Amino acid sequence: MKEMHARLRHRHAMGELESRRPDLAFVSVSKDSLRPLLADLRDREGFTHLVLLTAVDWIEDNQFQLTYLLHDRAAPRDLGVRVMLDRDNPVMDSVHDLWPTAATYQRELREMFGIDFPDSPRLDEEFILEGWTDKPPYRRDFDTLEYAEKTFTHRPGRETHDPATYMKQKLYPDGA
Amino acid sequence: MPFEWVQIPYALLTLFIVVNYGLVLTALIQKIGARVGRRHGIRIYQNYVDLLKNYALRTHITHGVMFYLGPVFRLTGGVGLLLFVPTIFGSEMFSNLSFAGDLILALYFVFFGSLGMALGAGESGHPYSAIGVTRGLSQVTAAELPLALAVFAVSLQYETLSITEIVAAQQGGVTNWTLFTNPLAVAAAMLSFLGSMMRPPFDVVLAPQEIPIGPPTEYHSAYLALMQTNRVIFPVAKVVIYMNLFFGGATGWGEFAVKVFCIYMVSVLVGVVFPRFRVEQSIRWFLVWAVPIGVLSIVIA
Amino acid sequence: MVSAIFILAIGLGAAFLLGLLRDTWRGLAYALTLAALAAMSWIAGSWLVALAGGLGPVEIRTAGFAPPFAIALRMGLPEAALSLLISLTGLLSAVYMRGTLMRLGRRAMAVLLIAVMALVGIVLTRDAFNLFVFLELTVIATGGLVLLSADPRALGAGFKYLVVAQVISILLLVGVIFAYHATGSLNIDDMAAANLVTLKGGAIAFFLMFVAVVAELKPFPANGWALDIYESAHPAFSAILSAALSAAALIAADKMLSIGGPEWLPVASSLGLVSFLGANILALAQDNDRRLLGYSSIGQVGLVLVVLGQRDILGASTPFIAGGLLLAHAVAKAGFYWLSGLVQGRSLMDWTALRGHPVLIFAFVTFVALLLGLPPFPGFYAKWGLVHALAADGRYLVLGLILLGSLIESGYLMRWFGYIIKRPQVDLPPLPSLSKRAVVLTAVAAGWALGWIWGEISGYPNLLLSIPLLFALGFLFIEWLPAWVKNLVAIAGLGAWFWYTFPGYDPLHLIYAAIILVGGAVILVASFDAKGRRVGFYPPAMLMYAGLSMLILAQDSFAFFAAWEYLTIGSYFLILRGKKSEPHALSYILFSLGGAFAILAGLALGAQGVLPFDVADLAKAPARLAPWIFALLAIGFMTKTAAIGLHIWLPGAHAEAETDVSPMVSGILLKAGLFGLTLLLMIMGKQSLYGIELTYVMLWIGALSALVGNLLAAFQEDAKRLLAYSSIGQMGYALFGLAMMNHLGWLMALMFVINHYIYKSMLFLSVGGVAKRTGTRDMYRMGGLITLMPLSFIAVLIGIIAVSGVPPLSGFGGRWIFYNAIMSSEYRLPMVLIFLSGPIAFLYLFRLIHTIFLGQLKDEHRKLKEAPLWLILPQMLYVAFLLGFAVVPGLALRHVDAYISEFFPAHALIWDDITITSTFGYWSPISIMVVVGCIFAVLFLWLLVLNHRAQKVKQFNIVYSAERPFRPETTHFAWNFFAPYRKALGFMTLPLVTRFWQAQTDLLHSTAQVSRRFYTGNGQTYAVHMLAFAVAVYLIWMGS
Amino acid sequence: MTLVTLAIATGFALVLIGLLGALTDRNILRMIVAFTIANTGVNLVLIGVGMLPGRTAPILDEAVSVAQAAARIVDPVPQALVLTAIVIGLGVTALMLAYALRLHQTRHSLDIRTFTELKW
Amino acid sequence: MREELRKRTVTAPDGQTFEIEPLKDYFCEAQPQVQRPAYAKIVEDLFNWARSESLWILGFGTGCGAIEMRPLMTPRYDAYRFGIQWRPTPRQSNLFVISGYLSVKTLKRVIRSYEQMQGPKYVVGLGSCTINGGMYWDSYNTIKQLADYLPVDVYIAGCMPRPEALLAGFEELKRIIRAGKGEGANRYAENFEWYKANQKRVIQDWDMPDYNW
Repeated sequence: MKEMHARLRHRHAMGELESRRPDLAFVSVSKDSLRPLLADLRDREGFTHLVLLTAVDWIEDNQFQLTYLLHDRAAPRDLGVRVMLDRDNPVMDSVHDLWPTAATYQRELREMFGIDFPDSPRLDEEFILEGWTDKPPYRRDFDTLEYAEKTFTHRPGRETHDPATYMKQKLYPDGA
Repeated sequence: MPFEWVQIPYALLTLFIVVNYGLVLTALIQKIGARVGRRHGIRIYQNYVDLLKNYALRTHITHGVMFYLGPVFRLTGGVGLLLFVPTIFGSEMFSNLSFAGDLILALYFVFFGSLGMALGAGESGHPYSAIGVTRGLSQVTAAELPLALAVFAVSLQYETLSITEIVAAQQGGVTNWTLFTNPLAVAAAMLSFLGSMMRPPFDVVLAPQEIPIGPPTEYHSAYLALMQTNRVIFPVAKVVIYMNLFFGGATGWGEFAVKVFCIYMVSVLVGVVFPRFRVEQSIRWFLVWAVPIGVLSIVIA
Repeated sequence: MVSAIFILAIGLGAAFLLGLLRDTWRGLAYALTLAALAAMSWIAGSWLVALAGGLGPVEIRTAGFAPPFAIALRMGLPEAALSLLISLTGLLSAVYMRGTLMRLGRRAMAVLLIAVMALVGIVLTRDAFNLFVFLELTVIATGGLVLLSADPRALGAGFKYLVVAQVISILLLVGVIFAYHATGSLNIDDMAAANLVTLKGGAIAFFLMFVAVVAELKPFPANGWALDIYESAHPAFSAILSAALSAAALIAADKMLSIGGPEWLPVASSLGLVSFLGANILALAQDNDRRLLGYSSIGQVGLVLVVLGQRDILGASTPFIAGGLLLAHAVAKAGFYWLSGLVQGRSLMDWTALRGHPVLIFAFVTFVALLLGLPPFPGFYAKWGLVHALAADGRYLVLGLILLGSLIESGYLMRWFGYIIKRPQVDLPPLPSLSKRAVVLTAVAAGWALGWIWGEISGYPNLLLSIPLLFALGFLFIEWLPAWVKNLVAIAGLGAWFWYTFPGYDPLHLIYAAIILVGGAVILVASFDAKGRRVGFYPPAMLMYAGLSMLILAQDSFAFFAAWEYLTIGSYFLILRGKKSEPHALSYILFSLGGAFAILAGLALGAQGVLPFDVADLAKAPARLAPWIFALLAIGFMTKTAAIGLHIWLPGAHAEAETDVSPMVSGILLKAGLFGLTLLLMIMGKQSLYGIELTYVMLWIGALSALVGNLLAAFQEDAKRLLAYSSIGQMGYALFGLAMMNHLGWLMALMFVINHYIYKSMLFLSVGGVAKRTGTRDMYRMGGLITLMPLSFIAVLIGIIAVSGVPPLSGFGGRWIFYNAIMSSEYRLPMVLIFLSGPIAFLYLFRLIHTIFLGQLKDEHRKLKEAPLWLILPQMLYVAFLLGFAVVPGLALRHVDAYISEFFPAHALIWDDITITSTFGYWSPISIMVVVGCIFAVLFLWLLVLNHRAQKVKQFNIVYSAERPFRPETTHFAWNFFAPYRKALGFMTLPLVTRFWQAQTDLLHSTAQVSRRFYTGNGQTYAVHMLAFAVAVYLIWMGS
Repeated sequence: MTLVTLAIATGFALVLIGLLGALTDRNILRMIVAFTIANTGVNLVLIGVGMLPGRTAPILDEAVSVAQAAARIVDPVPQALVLTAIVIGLGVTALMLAYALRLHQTRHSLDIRTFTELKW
Repeated sequence: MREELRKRTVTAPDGQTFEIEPLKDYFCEAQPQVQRPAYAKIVEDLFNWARSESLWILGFGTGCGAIEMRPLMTPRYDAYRFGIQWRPTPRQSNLFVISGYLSVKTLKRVIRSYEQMQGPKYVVGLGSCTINGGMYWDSYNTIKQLADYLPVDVYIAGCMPRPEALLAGFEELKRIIRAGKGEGANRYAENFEWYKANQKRVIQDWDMPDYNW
């Protein structure tokens, strides 16, 4: 992993390697150097498999973080490549030409986070939600409770308990 | 054999007995299947309840005339098949309406119900119905062949096509049964029998998990009830033919009940053991295993 | 009577006279030319009339001396006929070439006159040297006339011709002088009398003369020069070259043969055969019309040469046969060349210009028929006689090669006709010239007249005069009437003929007669649907019916075979009318003609030269030949029933035919084959060849046909193709039944005859109606039509129940009899195939009804209407009949049953009140119908009581795994319907037979393509060919 | 070797030479000449065949009376034939020359190999 | 709305053009009717008994609760002996077990399947999610009360309810049916407007006919 990172640093602008396990590490790259890096990883370093593509909404930093998790079957080892996007202009290059499966992930991200991947196939088709009109629900500024209360009728009389205190109360009602 | 009016109530009586016998028999068979899986299985009267419930449903839809008539064709096929075959040997009462035709009539009338049913299912416009029908038809082409050969061998053996005469020739001891006098033909016929009973390994036609039960996908309520009625008559009628041709027929209702049960059980025993064939697999199976036996039986006959 | 020498004198004199005229008086010169040619024709004609009236041949001695001191001419019947042919061709060509002749002036006219005169001279002269002179004159005149052509390439062609002609003339002259030296005479008869070939040096002299004369026939392959002329010369001159020069050269060859004696006959035959076969094969690869016609000419001349070579067995009938072939060829070929002058392009495709000109199309058809020897033209009588003579004498190789060559010839001619009718029309309309058209039509008239004459002198009842044929031909004259009127006439005609012939039928023939005449009339009811005039439909349709009705009435083999040819031709034209039917019609006609030739050969073998020959006398055929006769006839008939191996024409032909034609060619035409087979088996019974029983082979063929036909039907996407393949299967069943050779097998076959007619006609009509409304024949594009086309649905429903043999409809009767039949037969193994194919019928039948009428209705079909009334009406008649026939099959069958008992007394059925009993089982159609009906009615009422309030829903209201369908196309399960079945048994549907026949035709075509390179276009090479040919002839002669 | 044989042999030799020339030389004019030679050869053969040694030409004049003719003159028929043949040969040669002229005018070539546009 | 469901213009084989409105032309628009018991009480009682003893469940697992249904078919619980069995098609089923949480997307399919079942038909809500949303109470995509959308006959509480609880629930349903109170289909028809309004409020791209026959 380390050697590979050292090797790749010469060619690609990339951050430090964050090692989690001997066979799992993460690295951050800039938006522009992602594609060449991914292509390199896929074609030369043996990371042939895109395990997943997912996003995190860092609303405080006004950024989206994309994580491309790659897998090297031969080694076996995993590498997560992270990219930060501007939350106000969430556009990213599509990688469906590298891994056709990426198109599906990108559809999901488009629907759930509103991140755009131009030219990705069937990007604007409904993925999980049907007829969704509100803001993308995985964005952290989307208030799901408020939405649920507005949309669905709730059965009155529902209580919420903290499981720990509730069970304590149930099991030891006398407070012992 | 001339027609007399009294044959009609007799025929109805046969029908009544066979319907009840079939309802109980199929439930029993299901129970046996369940016991193989260590379950209790359905109650022995469950079929009556299901039938009653389906007749008692309040809403119905129809996709068109043929859809409506499909179950009617189906049950007509079953009832007709039963009544064209003499049930009890030596009984004027229960030789039914067999004056209308011989073995050939019975064999060809088998298709009457299937054809009508297929047409009705076809009109529902459901692709699964059509897929089920194609599977059924494809399979039947190969599955019926050994039976046809066996029947041919048996009719050559007895030099008659009349079922009554074939049964008559087998009287006078177990060793006179075709089973023993012409074992090859019976073997071929029984293999064919497996293919026609809609049980594993030849039940890809219905394939509930894949093409929700095939042709009857759209059928419900009274339509389904008619088809259920047929499901209890038709196999029995078919088994009756086998019984008459190969197992000496029946001289009384007791013998009838036992023999039908035993023959029916053959397909059940095979069915609980084997998984399902795809259509082309079953076609090949019949052509490779069953047909040569049939061919042998007519060559030797 | 004007002396025949005046023919020559007038020609020569007029030519000299023309030279005296002023060049500017072209009108006068042309009039003089025409007058001279007319006079020559008149003299020849008057001689012909006189000689035909019984006058003996007349010797004309020039200068008053007897030969050898002077040249002798002879005017006999053949000479008169050919002189007339030559001078008439000259006259008509002169008329045709009016423009060219007027442009070129008197010299051209003089050369034309010389040419005609010289050709007549060749015909008349009995002097060898004189023959040489006339031949040289012909060469010179030809050299001049070639230049008439506007085609600049003709110049080169003419020169090549002269080069070769020089070689020929050298050979001839040397031959003549040595012959003279040997015999001391130049007179041909003297030479013959002196037995030239036996004299010292005489043989080689004769050889040289013979080769030179034969070379004038442009024998294959030493004929490149001639083809170039055919291709480039003025068409009217090509007409002269092909018709007149060939005729003259043939009679010259005949004269030579009379010198050479029997020793040279085989040589002539072989040369003729090589020419006939070779030229026809090479013609296959031709794209240029005139060159193709040239090849055809060479082939035809070769055929006549064969006839001349067979004169030892033909004897007195030689002139009749050779003349028939020659005149038919001459008229047709002259007509073709004249016609080609009207067509502006030179590719075969450019003849599509004729489309839309029915008269010209009719002319083309007439010429093709003349060339192919189809009845009622002279070639038919000639081939009939020739084949019988050959067969009687055991010359099977010659016989086979002649038939093969004829088949190849029909291949390219019919293909050409198909192009004309079907290929995209070129934008070069035929020339409007009236005089040229008149010339072409004269040839047409001459062709028909020859047909009549040959009919009169043939010794058979004149084919042209039979009532059904005249009725059919009559439709040519009422083509201008609207279709419905013609349809009425046609139906009335069929009905009347049935009524008129009714008393003469025995039960067996009655069944066929009823199907053909009454059944044909019922199908014609559907033809009322056609709008407009429907030009070109009724004559062929009625020709087919005429052939069919004559077939079942035929007593002697000649009438039988002629009827067979009629129905083949008629049906071919009918099939060709379909939209994309061109290749299928071609394969149909080729298989049919091949089959017809097999029948012809079989009949000829059976007759052993005894003519007229009663078909029933086949039973007396010598035991040595009987199995071969049987096999040939069976193969011939089985091409018509499309038995496996010979079936590949059927699917396309039936599927692509028009809506009302499909039932005719399927429901009715196929029965012709069955009728033939019935007759054959009835007369000849069981035959064994090399220890194999032929009926047993037929049993296998029938079973295989049933299996493969049914299997292939199950995999079709095209509804009409499906029905067509199903016909193959059904015919297989019928063949199987017949081949069982027992009582019930025959009864079953006859029941199939009736049933197949009804349900196949019905199904073709209803499917045709649906296809008409939906605009497609692909079943997967249809679907859900039941509510829109309920009557069509009912017809198909009843049809498929009947086909599948499910009780209670009439198909079951067939199956019941079938089972009883195989019980009484000793054959076991083929049954397995039949048993297998039975249930397969369900596959395609269900597919037919499901994918068309059930399932999902398509967007664009939502507003369809029921099929047209006129299509529905006959279907409903059929439905009624099927139901009736199901209840009382005895009405039709018990008489047949009794009739069959005459042949197979065992196992007859017993027809009680309501029960039909066989040796093995019993069956009561009425009881079955009543029982099934009662049960059905009771259950239906019961369901109605329970479900009467059922909500009618629409087509997408189906459970769809909680989803819902979006498009009917993607919801209708129809395409590749039996995919699992294909997986299991698809290997049996590999187009092996198609590949086999394709390989045969490919082989022929590539042979043609490769061997045509032989003609390099170099004049010297052609001359070398000629010399090599001479050497080859020498070798053949030495060898024989 | 008699004169007759010599004449016939020469004739055949000429024929062969002519044919050979006609079949091998590409030039149309030379072909025509070759054919003329061959024709001459044929004519010579004709004469040779009709020749009877020691007899005179078949001309009835004072030298040969009608009565003696049969014994004194050679067979007149070949002579007549030769005359005719020469005439015809002349005609054909003329025609061929005319063709050659036209061919040269239109195609500007006398090579027989150039006129192969019609073939197959 | 999906492309296929919009109006389209088609050309017939004979050349005339016309419009197709898929939702009208391809789907039945009739409203469901209330079907009251039609026979004498004793007959209806018999029928109700038969209905209760022959519960055919639609084999449609809508949520995670479906995992608890499988054991019912095993030897351990063997629901078949109570006349319960699973059918693969809604046409032949008369009991719809909503097994657990129900997302809006699934709700659409559930409504369709429910409406395709033939009456009398019953709905059992399985698990807390069908009662008040359960652990998905604040989810933007899960319905909170099944009864808003379908006429529920029995709720079986729990997260998850064990198979025994399911059996108990089915026994409860049988009692209700035998008492003649299993008239959910009629309630649905009677309050059709209300149900539809609720359904359409959450299913924002309503692209099916109002009643799925």
